[in-house]
Amino acid sequence: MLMGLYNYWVVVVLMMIGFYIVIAHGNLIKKIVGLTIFQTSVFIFYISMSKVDGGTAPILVDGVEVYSNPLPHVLILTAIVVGIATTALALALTVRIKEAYGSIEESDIQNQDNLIQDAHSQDALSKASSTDGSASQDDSSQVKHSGEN
Amino acid sequence: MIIAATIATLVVMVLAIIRGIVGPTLYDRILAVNMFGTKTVLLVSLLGFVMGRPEFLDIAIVYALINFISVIGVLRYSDSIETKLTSQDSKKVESGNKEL
Amino acid sequence: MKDLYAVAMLAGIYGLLSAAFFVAMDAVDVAITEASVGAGISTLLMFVVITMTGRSESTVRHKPLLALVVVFITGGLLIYGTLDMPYFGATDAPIHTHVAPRYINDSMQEIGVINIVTSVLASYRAFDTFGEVLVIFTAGVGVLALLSVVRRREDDESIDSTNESLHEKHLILRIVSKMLIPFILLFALYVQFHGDFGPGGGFQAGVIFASAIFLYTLLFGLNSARRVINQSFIQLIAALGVLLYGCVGVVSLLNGGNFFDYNMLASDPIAGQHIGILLIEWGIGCTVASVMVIFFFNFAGRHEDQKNAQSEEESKC
Amino acid sequence: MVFDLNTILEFISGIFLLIGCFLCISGGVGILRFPDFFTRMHAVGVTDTLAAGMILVGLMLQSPDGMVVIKLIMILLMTLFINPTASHALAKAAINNGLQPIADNKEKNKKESNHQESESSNR
Repeated sequence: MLMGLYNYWVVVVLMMIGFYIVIAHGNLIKKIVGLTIFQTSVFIFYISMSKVDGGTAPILVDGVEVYSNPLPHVLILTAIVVGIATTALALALTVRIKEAYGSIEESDIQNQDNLIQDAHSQDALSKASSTDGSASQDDSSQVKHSGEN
Repeated sequence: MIIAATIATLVVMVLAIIRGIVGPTLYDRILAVNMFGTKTVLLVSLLGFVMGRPEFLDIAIVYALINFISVIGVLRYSDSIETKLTSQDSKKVESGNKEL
Repeated sequence: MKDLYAVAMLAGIYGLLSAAFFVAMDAVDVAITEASVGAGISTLLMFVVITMTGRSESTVRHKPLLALVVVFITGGLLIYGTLDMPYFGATDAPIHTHVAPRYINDSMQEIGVINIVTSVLASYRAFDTFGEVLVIFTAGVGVLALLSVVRRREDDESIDSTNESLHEKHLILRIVSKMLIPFILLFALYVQFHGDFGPGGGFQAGVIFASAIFLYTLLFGLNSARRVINQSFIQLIAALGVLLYGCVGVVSLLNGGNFFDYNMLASDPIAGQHIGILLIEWGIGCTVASVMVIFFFNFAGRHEDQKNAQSEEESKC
Repeated sequence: MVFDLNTILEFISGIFLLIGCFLCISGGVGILRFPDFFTRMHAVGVTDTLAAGMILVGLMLQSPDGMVVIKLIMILLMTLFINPTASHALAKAAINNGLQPIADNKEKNKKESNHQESESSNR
């Protein structure tokens, strides 16, 4: 009877949605949202594992014997608050990236980085050629490669 | 009857989500989120009764409060963005050109 | 969806939905945390950031087909992995046979707290929770390092005037909020102290307390909020919360027990546990509340600074 | 025929819940089908206050002990305070935005400001 596993499938689907957003979208805010979805899918995974048939919330009352497992609740409770803290940190980084690059699209940032690196390697190249007049084309291309790496 | 009410609330939540996805303007979406929040308050109280442990209504109170705060916050920041967005966008393009 | 505002709103709906799901799964403590965090604070922070970074996304996606293939392969493998998992709600799953029965059966004798989640959180796994609180504190420090701005001009009359106009404009909003803010603060304290008997505790109370301050800040402007709650005071409180938590552990160490062994805090083990849990919840509450306030103040402060810089540029032009 | 108190209470609360359900669903259909923002807000207003109130009162009549009733009353009061305030602020923000229309939804805002009169007469 495979239907008893549907909770894990929901988790997997959510997780993959988050994963797809993280790897396929270039916008940093969207990446953070994708991470949040991924995170929540893990929360749901833990919480759904802790559910017991016929059990109630793990707060003791008279006359109830079956409780859900409290341990995953504890882990997820702290994880949620830690999750918002890390999300806030990621958002702060996004703000700084926006201020530094003027964009939060990954491709733009990559382009600007490449431009800066090209400029640096050009500088290095011109320096090398000015100090050492006999620098060959191979050397300069090596310099450029090392700059890119 | 409580179960029927729960199902009705769930149906309305689905409708609100559809409006939130379709919603042409930002305000439609805020409205949908607001309504969704209220329906969640109802759903949480109903679920407490359905599951036989109705003493956990604190969650519903937290929902009601937090929902209000988030709606106000969203309104506040959307207020400030609408007027400045156009000027900022042109400026953004300029500054991007300068940096490049 | 290109409009990032819509994305943020839908993320808020998602948070509400997952919290409702947690209620259905009997995890009331988790639900109350997710309700206060996922629906309120994360949506709000995301909105502030989107206001700063621009609201539209460029449509370019890199290699969506490759990403889709990777996602499907990973998802398929994960689903294949779930075939060996215990069924949903099964009582004999491995997770329910290890330490959970001890928590459920013995915690009443050992800790004396009705809410098992609280006793596990603050007593059995106190060291773990200490680590989490430190992570939150570190995140607060990180946001401070990244976003805190040197306040050059203390008398920002221009900001004040715009905020005045905002809350003059929303008269009803202001009055209702004024009525609600004390209630929210009181409710946060209730959640803090009620953690032993029902859903609640330091994490939730801290977040709710912080949301009351958010509401004040939203309505009356950042500067008046800063006048009410000094930023350096908040930073002090954040550090003091962690310190209080650590001190409880050290005191129990000095009294001859293990680190976070509350039985040593009083002559009676149960009373010692109660004192320990109370103090630790206070530490958690202080740290979480002040770190959340630090987050919001810094994001909003950055936002207002950018706005000011822009208006200055415009006036120069 | 003899009714004891519990049966009567259950019956009354059932009626309340039924009305609440009906209003809920109708408001839900309203938010989906109504043509523009302000009319939708009207539909949401119905579900947020009246339907929520009905369902909460229905639950109150079924609740087992006093603390639950007090909490439900608190939720009810809060719903009655918060939701009209939120919709008021929302409508005000939308109107303000409509008075200074931004580039992409200028047309829509004009339409909305026309509908706003009909909405205010509904109140």
